[in-house]
Parts: sequence; structure tokens; C-alpha cells
Amino acid sequence: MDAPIHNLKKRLVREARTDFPILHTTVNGRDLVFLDSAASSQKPRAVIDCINTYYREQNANVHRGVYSLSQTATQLFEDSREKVKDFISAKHSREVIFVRGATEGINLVAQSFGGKFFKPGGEIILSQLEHHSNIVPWQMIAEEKGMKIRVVPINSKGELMMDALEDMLSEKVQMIALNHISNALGTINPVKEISALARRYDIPVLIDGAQATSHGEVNVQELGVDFYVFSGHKMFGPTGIGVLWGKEKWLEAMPPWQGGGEMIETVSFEKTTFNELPFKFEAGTPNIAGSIALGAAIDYIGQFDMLEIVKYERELLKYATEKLKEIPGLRIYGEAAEKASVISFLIENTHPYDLGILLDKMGIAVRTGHHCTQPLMDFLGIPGTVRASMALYNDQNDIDRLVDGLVKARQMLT
Amino acid sequence: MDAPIHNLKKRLVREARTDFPILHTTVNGRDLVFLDSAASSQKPRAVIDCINTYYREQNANVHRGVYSLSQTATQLFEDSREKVKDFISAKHSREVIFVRGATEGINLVAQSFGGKFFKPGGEIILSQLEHHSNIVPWQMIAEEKGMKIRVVPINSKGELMMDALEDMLSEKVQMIALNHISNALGTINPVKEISALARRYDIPVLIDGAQATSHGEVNVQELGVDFYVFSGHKMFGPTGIGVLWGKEKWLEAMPPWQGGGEMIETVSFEKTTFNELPFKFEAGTPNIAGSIALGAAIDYIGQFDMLEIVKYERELLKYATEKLKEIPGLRIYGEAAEKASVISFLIENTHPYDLGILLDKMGIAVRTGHHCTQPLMDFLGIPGTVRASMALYNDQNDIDRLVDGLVKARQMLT
Amino acid sequence: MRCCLDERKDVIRRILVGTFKWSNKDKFMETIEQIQDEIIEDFSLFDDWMQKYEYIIELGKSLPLIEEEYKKDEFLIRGCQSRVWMRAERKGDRMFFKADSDAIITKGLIALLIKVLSGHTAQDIAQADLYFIDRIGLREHLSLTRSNGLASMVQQMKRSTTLVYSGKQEEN
Amino acid sequence: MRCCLDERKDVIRRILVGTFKWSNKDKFMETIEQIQDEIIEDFSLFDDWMQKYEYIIELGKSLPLIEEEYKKDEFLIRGCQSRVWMRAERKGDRMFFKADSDAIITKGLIALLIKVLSGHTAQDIAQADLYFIDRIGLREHLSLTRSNGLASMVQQMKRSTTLVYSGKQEEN
Ligand SMILES: Cc1ncc(COP(=O)(O)O)c(C=O)c1O
Ligand SMILES: Cc1ncc(COP(=O)(O)O)c(C=O)c1O
Repeated sequence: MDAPIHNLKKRLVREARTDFPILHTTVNGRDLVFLDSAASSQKPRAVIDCINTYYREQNANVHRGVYSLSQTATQLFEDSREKVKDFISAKHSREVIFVRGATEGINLVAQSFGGKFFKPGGEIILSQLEHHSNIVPWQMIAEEKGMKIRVVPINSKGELMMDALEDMLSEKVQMIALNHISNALGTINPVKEISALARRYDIPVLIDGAQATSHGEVNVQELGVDFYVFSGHKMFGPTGIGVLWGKEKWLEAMPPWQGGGEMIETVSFEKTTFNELPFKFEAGTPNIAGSIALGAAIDYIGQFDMLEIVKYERELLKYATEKLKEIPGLRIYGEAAEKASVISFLIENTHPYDLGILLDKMGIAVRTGHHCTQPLMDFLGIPGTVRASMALYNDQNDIDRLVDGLVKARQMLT
Repeated sequence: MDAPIHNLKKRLVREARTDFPILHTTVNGRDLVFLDSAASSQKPRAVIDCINTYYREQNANVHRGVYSLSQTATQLFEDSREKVKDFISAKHSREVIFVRGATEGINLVAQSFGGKFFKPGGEIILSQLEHHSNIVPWQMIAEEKGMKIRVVPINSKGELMMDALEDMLSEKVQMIALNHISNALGTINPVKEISALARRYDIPVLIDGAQATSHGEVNVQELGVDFYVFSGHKMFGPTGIGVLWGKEKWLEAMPPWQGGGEMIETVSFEKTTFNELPFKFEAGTPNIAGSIALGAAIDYIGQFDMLEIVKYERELLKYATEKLKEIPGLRIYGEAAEKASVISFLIENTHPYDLGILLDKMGIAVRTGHHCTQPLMDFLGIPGTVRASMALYNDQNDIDRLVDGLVKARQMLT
Repeated sequence: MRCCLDERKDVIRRILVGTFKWSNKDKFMETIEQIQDEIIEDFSLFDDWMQKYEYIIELGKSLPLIEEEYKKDEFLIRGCQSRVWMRAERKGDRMFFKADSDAIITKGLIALLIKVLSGHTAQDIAQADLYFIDRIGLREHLSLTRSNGLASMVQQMKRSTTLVYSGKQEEN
Repeated sequence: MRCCLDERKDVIRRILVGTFKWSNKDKFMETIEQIQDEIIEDFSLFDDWMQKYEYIIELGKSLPLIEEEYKKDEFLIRGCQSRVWMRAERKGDRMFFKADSDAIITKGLIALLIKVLSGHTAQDIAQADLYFIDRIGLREHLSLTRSNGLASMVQQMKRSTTLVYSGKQEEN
């Protein structure tokens, strides 16, 4: 993409927009303004083409074929695992388990790790900020095991109350599961600090990184966590693929969760032995094209300087926050000091749904509702918000269009 | 694809080959001969283009967005569920659960249905023909519950011994899980007959249809089974998507398996209620592109007359069987009266692996090894076979190339 | 263009001055089809989405509200992003609906549904083919997504009718 | 072309008449690199896959077999579609390998590996960069698939060497 002489230099983030075909389509006669990347990001040409090429030239089942196509597919598939490993700075690629998405990753840990290690009377710490995917799997295993869920409260800015978290720690706690970035409020949680606290009691920490991987560097070793999960579709990759990373010592100790092809070493009706990591946790034919295209998404992100992405999105967030605040009656939910490019808001005397419908008519896609964080909405005492979430392909024009749209919608509704 | 005047007529199966881009590539300098469709089929242009279009023009997360893209994506996603419903003649589309593949479908039933209904001392009936994916999940739940696995034996032709199966039936049996078509031997099992037997004792029947859906009509109601699973990637669809179909009464009675977004009705830390079918079993963002492209694969198959596909493949099987038998020392495993287009064989004094490597050098892709059916291989007293499996895009030329290749490889090896 | 504008204003005025027919109590002779056709005609006056939605919003504002006592979970319609409470009542051989929602566009849409269905017999309601939704360009609200509830509302109105008639819900 | 054919035949003959060096017992001065370069030269004579594989098959047929007592699961290398048994022995400060497989091409590949590594010191083996595999066009056998085991074999040879040296396996 770069001329050879530039290939040490990273591409500029503000050039990214042209890479995404869908951003150049129209909706209801208007150029699309896509502000729902926190739900699912759009895909760059490189990722789409990767899938295309895979099915046109490389497709075959992996791992067991001796023929060239299968060798190629396997190589691409395992290369992708290697890319994931580097992307999150994991120690070994065998710690990288391909799953359907963050949700499946959390379920795998809750059921396999929890099934083996959780004890009745124990506690699981979650927070008021969590996505349903990081609540329900824990509720299910907690009920099965007779455990208690404890919830870290948040302050008025939408930040975790670290004192409260610290007070909850004890020998009884058997897991801390928190998101890295809140999808509803944008809060970036102090994961490193939390895992340092957890270490005092040897409590394993799972981080739901669904919102984090396309918005800043993730280094699982530096974060000091035990498990980290994320979804490909939220980081410019395809749907149906995600990653569970876990420390080798845990993954080794955990029993397999799903049984089937790929995850076995030998099978007989008398005795079945399981394969080594990572295959032990990858039963059945994996999402091969999805895994490979996730690698393409990582390559895509790698063209940019991660710090520049952070800086760019932070500026966009600042711009959007200032502009939105000018709208009469608009109130922003979530004003954490460390905040990702997500803005949740309400406008007095309007319903999020009405705003969403009218914005859509103007070609502007935002999310409305509870964002799969009902406990957070209950806590805030609202049924939902309008949420505009940005990625590296958004720009000030998108924000201007949003603000104009809101002004118009507000006029119509009030 | 057809001229309008022909649009009542189905396309001819022998025209299918041109629809598959990968079949027109070369491997090791030779035109590719792909004979490993039982592991994973190739994809027609219509399916590849569907994915392409989805990501270029329609991509958004489903079910919760009020904006147009999300509406479109949701509509396409649910349309696809409808297509699946029609394809297998299910009663309701809410009985169609999207999963990663056959393996995940079986695990879901084993853990959710088995977890709730299986009782210690009970029995699960499998067969000697099963794929690991239809063995290991049952072994895992059987161990947890203290149950016994019973194995239906096969005769020398590779057919289930129905008398033995009948003798095994009793009140103790809590599940019969068998494949529709054996991936290793090609045997087509008498599913209808089996479910009639099972009904006498009210035993639920799960059929692993991974090998069946692209080779003949599947009508779950006529088959009279309780659960049916299959994988998209084996029926011209993408990887990472498959279907669990279950009778509504069972799915309603089963507890959710994975927790997370999509599968809930309301969430609070005190009490979570689950969504209705099919969403109860679809936690997290689904493989949206995959599901939609599975619909495209079903449309693709629908262009042809299913009976003609069956006839075409049967003729190809007959041709291949005759030709292969002319090779000295070649022995075919699996000679069921009802047999799909799969041929497993060995050549005296050669190892399958050696044959596979040499065939690959001649551009011919076959599978070698145990085909994830180790108990079957143990039963046959062999470590594995060479397997040539055909789909509607194969032709006599493919078979001729295979036979020539084998003759040459045999010369080199013996 | 002037004429159109005037006509449009007239429609809006009809709503505002309360001449818009909320149900067919008085005019039993009008069929579900006829009402739908009138709505389609009304909507044909609008040539962009803004006018259409302004109209829907106005309709929403003028919807006869459901009594507070019925704004309980048991009257909530599942499957809507906005909350919708709906109450079906039988009077003689005819059904009447009241509803409310916290979102105004939803209210407007319900208003249209009520206008079409309220005051008809159970049989007519059960058999009604609501083609007007598509024809006035609101098909997007009929989609299968669980956030847009027009389909759920229609379903619920038909279901309540059946329930009321089978005696499972009290009569008024 | 005649010359080439003759040379090729000569290579084959060398194998068949047993002059092919199975290990470097006698010739300690040859480094792992030198042996690899010889193999690369041998393979440069072949101009198609058939000749190359015929050669590998011949190599496989002439591989000194492992004793039956070592054809047990504990000597089996994981990760191969064909079964491979391998035995590492220490003699003085050098390592020697014997192996067998049920597949002939696998045997031929092991024969090459043994030729390169057998008779060297633990340190040399541990540090060996086996570039010849790629250079003679057999990279396909190095892939990560669990069916093609060349990578597993290399790994196992290195691992056995470490084990033998750390005393975890008996010496001969
Ligand atoms: C008979 C049979 N059952 C189950 C499976 C598993 O399917 P998947 O790997 O797509 O989950 C396969 C394919 O490998 C199969 O052939
Ligand atoms: C914070 C957070 N966690 C978990 C998830 C679930 O991810 P997925 O639906 O891809 O499994 C999401 C996305 O919806 C999210 O935003």
C-alpha cells in the first residue's frame, strides 16, 4: 500500500476512511454516517478480499489433509493464530483459542474453569458496567455452584469505584471478570491496577476486551491478567470469530468444554484422550475463513501507529463531546477521565428510539437502547441511551452530520 | 442464471462445475482435481459473492439496531433462517438454531438436553460408524452423569446391524445419536426406520447430518427425528456456520447453554430471564455473514433438482467404484447397498499417507487417515484409508485422473 | 406545489382539531380495507420522509392514552425497543384498543393501527391483511428485528382479540 | 541431458550399494552445514517431483530400521499421520538416531534428517538450522499441519538429544 521508500513509516489514520467500501454507500438517499462501531465495526477492503481469495483459491479443511490446498489453508490458519499472539503480546500461540466471539470465550472460561475450580460459597466479582455477555455466563455457573455475584459500583462519571473493589477482595473471591472498555459509557478501566490488586489474593482475572482491541494497544502480559477475550467483528474482522487468550497454566489445567473432531488425540469407546493446546478447546471444523480474515484485520490495524489511532480517536471524542453539548437539553452519560470514543446521551423530552429512527432517515446510524447493559441502565435510572461510537474511519464531518441531525430531530419531536 | 423462459426448469447438475472458481485453479502445475468434499466442500461464486456484498453494502450487527443497515442485516439473517427451515422441511423457523457447525450442535444437545434429562444408569446408543464429533460429546456427558455408551455394530459391508440396534432398545436408553451418512464409508443409514423403532420406547433421536445435506433431500418431519445437525461448510456454504434443528417441545424444555447478549429477555444481577426460541440458544453476536451465506448456499442447491443430484452422484460413484477396482491390490472399504458418493480404499503394500502425498503432486486432493473415525478404523483393523469423496461438481474426468494417479503412485511405491 | 402544501396542512389540521377518526364506533360501515385506503391516500400527499414522520409524530401526540392502571408489565408488548402498553376491550361484538408508548413515533404507528383495527369484529381483525403499512412506506417498521415492534403490535392486537373472545380476558 | 541422467543414476546407485553415508561416525569433520549442502547438491540433479520422490522413496527403503522392541508407543512421535518411531542414543559426546515409519515417504524424509543430524554433538544438534528442507523443495512437509510430521520429527530429535544429555533417558 505504501511506496517502498515509506515502508518504515506507518500510514496516516486519516487515510483509513477510503479503505472501507460500505462508508461510500448511501442510506435513505444520504451518504452513510456510521456511528455504531461499538456494536460491530465495518470491514476494510483488505479483509473482504482476504475472504474472497480464501474461498476462490485456498479453501480446504485444516489440519488433517496432506494435499496442498489443505496445507495452505492450515498454514494461513495457524499464521493467523501467530498474528493474534503478537497482536496481544501473548507468550505462546498455543494460548490463543479461536472461538465465535467474546461471548463464547467467556462461556468457555465460566463453564470449563468455573466447572472445575469454582467452589460453593465462593464469590465472583463483576461490575455495574458489564455487558450481558460478561454477566449471564457467570450467573449461570454461580447458580450451579452455589456462589455469589458481587458487583463493583461506579461513580457518577461512570468509573469503577476502586476502593469498593478493593474492599470486596478476599479468599472467597474465585474470579474477577470486568470489561476493559465499557461499551455503553466508554469508560476505560484500570486493568493493570486491578490485576495487581487481584494478585494479592491470587484471584484470576478475566478481561472482556470486546471494545478494546481496535482502540488501543493490548498487551496481556503487561496487563497481568489471566484471561482476555475479544471479537473479530468489532475490530474490522469478520463475524463469527473471536479469541480467548488464557495463561497456559490455566488452559492446561482446564478440562475440554466441547467434544468432537480436532480436539482429540485418540478416540475409542473405552477411552478418549484429548489433544494439546490450543486444539483441546477447538472442537469441530473451525471458522477457517473467519480466523484467516481476523489475521488480515490485525495486519490492517498494524499499518497504523496504535498511538496515533488512540490520539486520533481521542480528538474526535473531544470534538464530538463539545459539539453535542451545545444541543439544548442534551445530557451525556459517562464522563470518565479515561474514556474511549463512545458517547451515550439523551435529549430531554425525547425517546432514544425516536431519535434513532429520525437520524436513520438522515443516513446516520447510531445505536439506541440498553446496549446489552440493562443493569447499568437500571442503575442510571434510564431505559436506554442514544450511543454514537467512533472508529478510526470516522471524521469530524460525521460528527457534524450527527449534530445537525439531532438538532433537526429534536425540533420534530419537541 | 437461466433465461427467463427456462425459469421453471431446474439447472442441469453437470453444469455446476463452472460455478466453482477454485476448481479452475492449478495445483503443482496440474488442474486441480478436488475429491475431499466430505471434509469440506468448495464454494460456488454465488456464495462467495454473497459474503462480499454483505461486507461491502449490508454489514451491521443484528436485532437491536433501528437504523437501515441493521434492519437489512437482520432481515437477511432471519430470511436465511427461513430458508433453512424450508430446506429441511422443519415446522417452524424458531426450531432452527444457528451454531458453528455440526459439532457445536451435538455439544449443545448433549450438554443442555443431556444435562437436564439424562439420568444415572441410563444409556446412549451410538454406532461403530460415528465421527468423533458424535462420540466425544456423549462420552463427556455420559461420564458426568454415570451413563453407559452402547455401540451399534456394523456388518462387513459397513451397514448398521439393525437387529442389534433393536435388541439394545429399552427404557434405559435416553438418546440415540447416529449419523445420517457415514463420512468414512459412505453408508446411508435408515434413519426413518430407526426413529420408528425409537418411538416405541419414546427415545429421542439425534441425527448427525453433516454428510447428508448436499447429497439428498432431508425432511426432518418425515424422518421423524428429534434433533438434526449439519454444517454449512460441507454443503457449499462458508465455514463457521451450521444448524441445530430440534423439535420445539424439546428446545422449549431445554435450559440455555451459553449466556450473553441476544439470548436474554431481561438481565439484572438479581434475576435474568431468557429470550424465546431460537434466540435462547444464540448467545452473543452470531456469525451473521456466515448465516446469510448459508442461505445463499441453500438457494444454490435449490437451482437443481435434488433427485437429479442424487442420480448424478450415484452414477459417478458407480463409475469410480468400477474403475478403482481395476487397480491391482486395491480394496474398497464400505459397500453398503445404500451408499453416498464416498469411497474409502487401500492399496496393498502402500500407506495411505504415501498415496496422498504422491496424488497431491499430480494435483489430486484426497483425504488420507482415520477421517475422525478412529473407533471405526480400529474395528476394521486398519490405521486409516485413502478417501475420495465427490460432490455435484465432480465428473468422470476427475475419476480418470484419480485412477491414473493411483496407478502411477502405486508403481513408485511398490 | 402550493395546493399540495395546503392539502397536507389540512390533514395535519384534521388531526389537531380532533376530527381524525380514532375508531369506527360511529361509522361501522367502513371496512378495514377502506380505512387503509384512506390512510394510503393521506400519505400520498407527502413527498418526503420528514412530512411523513411529522404526521406520524402528530398522530402520536394525539393518541388517546391508556389509563395509568394499565401501564403495567402485563400490558407491555414484548419485542419493542420502546415500551408499548396495549389494552383490548370488547364492546358487543366489536373490539376496541387503547395504547400508549414512551416513544412518540411508536405512538404514532400504534395510532394508525388502532385507527385501522379498532371497532371491528374479532373475525375481521383476525383476518385483516394490513397492506397499508407497506404501501405508505413504513415497511421498515415491520421487520423482524426485536427493536422495531410494529409486527409485534399487530400480532398482539390479533392475539388479544382472540383472548378476549375466548373469554380469557375480562370484558368491559 | 544424458549426463544428468547418469549422475542421477549414480546417486541412486550410491544409495543402493550402500555407500550412502548413514551417519558421520567415520567422518566427524563434516559439519551439519556441509552435509546439508551435499544433499542440496544431490537434489539439484532432479528436475521434477517424480525423480525427487523416487529418490526419497529409495532412501526410505534403505533406512536402517529401528529394532522391533522400540516400536512401542513411547517411541512414537506425536503429530504424524503416518506412525514414526524414533530412538536417540548417545555414544561418547555424540548422538545417533534410528527410526522407522509405516509410510515410506516419511521414512525417506527421516533418512535425510538422520543423515544430517546423526553423529553430531548435542550442542550442534540443538543449534542446527535445517535450511536444506526448504532448499530441496520439501517445505510442504514442514507445515504446521498435524498430518505432516517433519517439523515434529525435527523437534523430537532435538528434544531427545536434550533429554539424553540431561540423563533422563538411558545411555548406550
Ligand atoms: C459425519 C460427520 N459428523 C460430524 C462432522 C463434524 O462437522 P464439523 O467439523 O463441521 O462440526 C463431520 C465432519 O467432519 C462429519 O463428517
Ligand atoms: C463490552 C462487550 N462485551 C461483550 C460483547 C459481546 O461480544 P460478541 O457479541 O461479539 O460475543 C460486547 C459486544 O456486544 C461488548 O461490547
